[in-house]
Parts: sequence; structure tokens; C-alpha cells
Amino acid sequence: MILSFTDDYSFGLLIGFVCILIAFFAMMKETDDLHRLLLTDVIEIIALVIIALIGTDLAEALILPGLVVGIAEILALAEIYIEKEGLVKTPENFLKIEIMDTAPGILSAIMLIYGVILSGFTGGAVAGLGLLFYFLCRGSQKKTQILETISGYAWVCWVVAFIVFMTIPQYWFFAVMLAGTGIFAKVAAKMTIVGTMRGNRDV
Amino acid sequence: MYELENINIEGQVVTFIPFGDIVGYLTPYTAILFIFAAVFTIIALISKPEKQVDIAFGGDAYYTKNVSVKQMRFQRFMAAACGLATMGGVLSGDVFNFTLFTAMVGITNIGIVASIKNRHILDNAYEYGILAMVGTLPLFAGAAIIVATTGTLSMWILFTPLVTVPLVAKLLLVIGVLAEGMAPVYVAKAEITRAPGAPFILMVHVSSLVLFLRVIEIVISM
Amino acid sequence: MILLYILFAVFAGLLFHGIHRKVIARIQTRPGPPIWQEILHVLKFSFKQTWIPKTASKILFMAIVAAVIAIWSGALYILISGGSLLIIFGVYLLHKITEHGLGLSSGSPYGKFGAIRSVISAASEIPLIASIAIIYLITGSLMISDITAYQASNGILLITAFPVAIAMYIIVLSKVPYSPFGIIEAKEIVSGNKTEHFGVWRAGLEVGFSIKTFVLLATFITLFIGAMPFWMLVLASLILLLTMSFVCAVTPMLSPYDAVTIQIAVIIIVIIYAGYLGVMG
Amino acid sequence: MKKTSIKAILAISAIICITAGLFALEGIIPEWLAAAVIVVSFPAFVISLGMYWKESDKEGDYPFVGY
Repeated sequence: MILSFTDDYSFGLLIGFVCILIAFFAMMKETDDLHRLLLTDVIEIIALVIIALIGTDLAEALILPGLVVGIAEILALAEIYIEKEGLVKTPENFLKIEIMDTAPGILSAIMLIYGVILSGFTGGAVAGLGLLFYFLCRGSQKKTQILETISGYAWVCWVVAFIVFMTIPQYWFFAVMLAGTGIFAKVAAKMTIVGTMRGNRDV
Repeated sequence: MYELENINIEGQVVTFIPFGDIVGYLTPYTAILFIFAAVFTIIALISKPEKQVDIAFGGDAYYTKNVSVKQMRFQRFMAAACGLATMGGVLSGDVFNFTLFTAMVGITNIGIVASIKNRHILDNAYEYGILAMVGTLPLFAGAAIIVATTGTLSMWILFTPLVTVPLVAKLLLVIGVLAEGMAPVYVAKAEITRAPGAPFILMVHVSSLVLFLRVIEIVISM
Repeated sequence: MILLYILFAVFAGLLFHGIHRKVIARIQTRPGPPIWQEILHVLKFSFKQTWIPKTASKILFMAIVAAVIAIWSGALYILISGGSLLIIFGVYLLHKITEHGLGLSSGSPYGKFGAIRSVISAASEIPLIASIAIIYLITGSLMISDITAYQASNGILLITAFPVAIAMYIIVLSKVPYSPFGIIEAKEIVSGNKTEHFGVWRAGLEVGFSIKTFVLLATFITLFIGAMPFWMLVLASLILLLTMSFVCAVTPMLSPYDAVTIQIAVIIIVIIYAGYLGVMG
Repeated sequence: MKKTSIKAILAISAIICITAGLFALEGIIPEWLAAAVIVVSFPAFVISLGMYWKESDKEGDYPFVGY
């Protein structure tokens, strides 16, 4: 199957396997722990590439969970790396640009409104970016727990919407709206959390 | 009513849980695995960790290691998550769901061992983590090749003689599960055995072997 | 009916252990204990004062004993009712987990070493499951009833699938007491993972292990020679055990490294055989 | 555990084992169900039997903490 280059899929798969070989060879040669962590990310990406080769809507649905798993693992590993190397010092001077003092309010307001209009995943990403920018510039002394709570409830909305889809499909419109809102709040909240990570003690 | 086409391998379906078009099922074989995983999850939930007896070198003294409550809570949570992921993997009737549950088992396994703040254990937990991450490549690649060649991920269709699954995909799936489940590596890196908390550490082993047994069933049936 | 089978398997298994010890002793020109020694052992252990070590993880310490008995009783039922072979070898691997938990639960360093060694042997035995795949390739079924039916019409698998039989023989051999592969209870680590289980717990373990011995021997006979009346099955298991007693008597206990190496060598033979079968179609 | 509760476990598990076996013989319950029930209750029977014979009322030992 791999040896016939008659179709794009086999050819893509061949390229994928070549990438795998290169990545594994690098993995084998590398001895530094941090570099190996980065290389595993390369390997994750190749896994996603091979899923993407399917080239249908299904691939899109499969990449997302694959990506989530990959990110979760790399976060866990980074945490272990920090712990085992005893890296606790935080950077002192964190990103100082002038625009960050003048523009955040208006920019993030525009993005937030546009995001709400778009709604769904993309809207969430846009609104989240706005909020991220705001918090990145202004900082926040408040606890991020409220954001996490919102994110949790958004997740619940999303799951409930799915259960509605599966059990009572005639209410699909309600479910679509619920899922759209849920994913919007979820993505926005998640991105905002990134914005609050300034290496402060309250994070 | 869902029925497996080939009942020569593990017997007739005992029960199935239709969830949309993804239908989880239990045969006598997977039911035993499921119950086993469930029992050990419950044991991990209700039992306290043991106090490891250790020898102080250079003297005759022995001492016992105590596990702090905070650390025990974390380990217990991870062990429970690991048990749930294992049960999910056993129950799953869809190859991609199975791989996702396997990947989740990998993450929780790292969590169980990494909660102990000991340089040696963390070093080894890190090595496992790298291996588990590398393991997601064959795992997902196996599932992806299956869906690309057969057009489906549902085991109900894959197990029928109508579709042939390429050998490469089967091999990748098995390699992926072996790399995610840590039991084989668990011994090669004996340092990890310094980690106290027997009921939770045992979940590492339970999840690896149970998922391995499940993937054997999947691969033989396909 | 199943209850009677279990009770029979307990006593037959304990008697098998006793005969095993006796034969080993005679080959090594020692008088050896009486053959019912293991039954007496179990009774002795169950009459001893029992508690749980203070360092142990209590629930795990108790539950693991019950788990050993439960999984092998289940395997016995599967064997008798002609269920799936996959289940029996699933139980075989689940037994590894109980061995592991047995050693870890007490907190004793000796038990822990035994537990680690049990996982070492798992690393090499896992691929032996490949031999089950070969049986499936040959007979087209994994149901024990179908496999015996196949043998009735196509000749016994002991001859037609000899390499698989060797692999299974080593699987069973590594689980009998005093086996050269029994690295988990080598004397340099006291009693390995059983060290801290005394009194009732030890008696329970011995009951579980006796069912295990009976089930594994009977599975081998059923799998490679075929169906037979129950008394003949017991007799054939005994003869199989005697061959193993001979092996155990003349071989020293291997070091963990050597044990794993030999098991891996057997796996390679099986895999080559699988390749050969694949090529020949 | 108290002696009485062990006695209770012993009696209950023995009764469950025997009734399941008899019911399966009579065909009241399917054989696999009887097997499942026996698999669960038989270990309880074995262990409680041993504990009934000789269980200490004392606490466990304490770890040896050096000379």
C-alpha cells in the first residue's frame, strides 16, 4: 500500500514516514532533556499530519482531540521538568511596549463585540484574543478562579448540547445555540487565562 | 440489536451502550477486564497508601516513609482518572476513542508517579512522559491509517470480514499501546519503585495490562 | 456444579504441588515431604494467628488475596464451559497484576523486589500472546470448544503446531512452584512478594495458586491434545506436571536477566514460526 | 473486624455459593450467572473461614526501627 505512489494518500504517507524516521533519529541522538521535550512536540505534529492526510471532515474532528492530548502531555512534562530541575525563578522584565499602555481598552472592546457577533469557535477565539490582549497589558490582581468557573460551565453547556443532539434531535436549534454559546465562552475564557499569566504570584 | 459478526474470538456481546453512532459494548472477555479495572479503581479510592519500609545504608536502622495527605489526594485523583480512562478504553466500540483513552491513561500514569517530589522519581517520570508522548504517534497513526483505508473507525464494521485492515495499522496500534502503557518500561527504570503509594502505583500496572489485553482483542478481531 | 469443580481444583492443585515437591526431592535424592504436605500447609496457615502489618495498605493487602482466588475460579469456569481462550490468557496477565499488588501492598522491601521481578517477567511474556494469535490463524477460532473440535478432525495441535506448544509450555512452566523462571520468589529475596502475607492471607493465596496450577495444566492439555473425560484430563495434567517437575529438579533458579533472555528467545522462535506460517499461507 | 461479623460473612458467602450452585443445577438461573456469583463469594468464603478459625483481636505489629 505504501509502495504504490499512484494516489496522493500513499505519497503523503510516505513523506510522513520519512518525517517520522528523521524525528526518531533526532530523538535518539539528543541527550539534553529540554531539547528532547521540544522534539517530542515535533513527533506529535507528525501524528497530527498523518491524521490530516485522511483529508475529510472526519480528519478535522480527529485532529482536535489529538491536539488536546498532545498539549496536555507537553504541559504535564514541562511541569515535571520545571519541578525536577528546580526552576522557580520568574523573569523580572516581562514584555514592555508602549502600545500596551495606550491601546488595550478600545482594541479589546472592538474584538469582543466582533467576537460576540461571530459566535461559536471563531467568535470565541476573536473575543478571547481581545480579552487576552487586555489582561496581558493591564494585568489582573483578581483571582483567575472565576474564569475557570466560567470555562467549566461553558463545557457543561457544550456537553448538554451534545446530549440533546443525541437524545432529542427535534430540539436541534436550541442545542446549536447552546453549543455555540458554550464553545464561545469556553474558548474566550481559556484564552483570557493565558492573558493573566504574567508570572505574578497570584497566578 | 447489535451483534458481533465473528463470535469465535471472545463470545457473544453481553451488553452494549449506544451513544449516537458510537456504540460501546462488552463481551464476556471485555466484561472481565472492565470489572477487574473497576475493582482496582475502587480499591485505589478507598485504601490508604502503605508505609514503605526502607533501609538506611551504613547502619542497621530501618525507617518508614510516610505519604502526606496532599500527595495522597493527588495520587488518588490521578489513579481514579486512570481507572476511568481504562474502563472507557475497555468499553469503547470505536478505534479512535480507544486511542484517546489510551493516551489519557498515559497522561494519568505520569501524574501518578510524578506527584512524588524526589529527584530520582521525577527523572524517571520524565523519561516515561517522553515515551508516552512518542507513543501517541504510532497510536494515532494506526487509527488514522485504519480510517483512511477502510473509511470507518467503528469496531462493529471493522470486525466483519468485509473490510481488511492493513497489517501496518494493526502493528502501529499495538506499538502505541505498549508505549503508552508503562508497565514494560516500568521495570526497566527501577528507580520509579521508590515511589510510595501502592494502591495508586498499582493502577499504572492495571491500566497498562488491561489496555494491552484489549488491543490484542481488537487486533485479532480486525 | 462449578462449585464442585472449584473445590476439586483446590484439592487437586494442592496435591499436585505436593507431588511436584516429592518428585523434585526424589530426583535430587532426598526423601521429600509427603504428597499431602501442601494441604497440611494451607490448614496450618489458616489456623495461625493473623493480623495485617501496620505498614501495609490494609484494603489492598486483603483484596489482593481475594482477587487471586476470584480470577482463577473464573478461569476454571471458562475452561470447563469451553469459553474463549483469550479470557484464560487475559486472566494469566491479570495474575501478574495481583502478584505485583501482593508485593507492593505490604511496604516490605522484599515484597517490593518480588513485585518488580514479576513485572520484569511480564515484559517478556506479553509477546507470548502472539502464540494465541497463531492458534487463531490455524484453527480459525479462539473458543476452547472449537479448538478441541478442530483437533478431533485435524489432528492434535501438539504435533501440528509444535513451536506454539513449546511457548505455552514455558508459560505454564514459569508459573509452577520451584520453576527456573520463578524469579519472583527466589530465596535471595526471602519469599518474594509473598513474604508479608502470613496466616490466613497465605492460606488464601495457596488456595488461589492451587487453582491456578490446575487451570494452567488443564488448559495446556485441552489446547494441545484435545477434549477428554475429566478423569483423563486430571491424569494428563499430572503427567504434564511430572515433566515440569523434572525440569524444575535439574535446573537451578535462573537470575532475572537469564530468565528474561530465555523467554525472549522463545518468543523469537514463535515469531519466526508465525512468519513461516504467514509465508506458507 | 469482630468475630461476629466474620461469622456472618462466612455464613452468608457459604449460603450464596451453595444456593447459586443448586439453582444452576435446577436451571432456575443460567449457569454463567451462578459462576459469576460463586467467583465473587468463594474468595470471601475462603478468607472468612480462615479468619473465623483464628483471627487475632490484637492490633498489627509495629515496624522495626533499628537497634
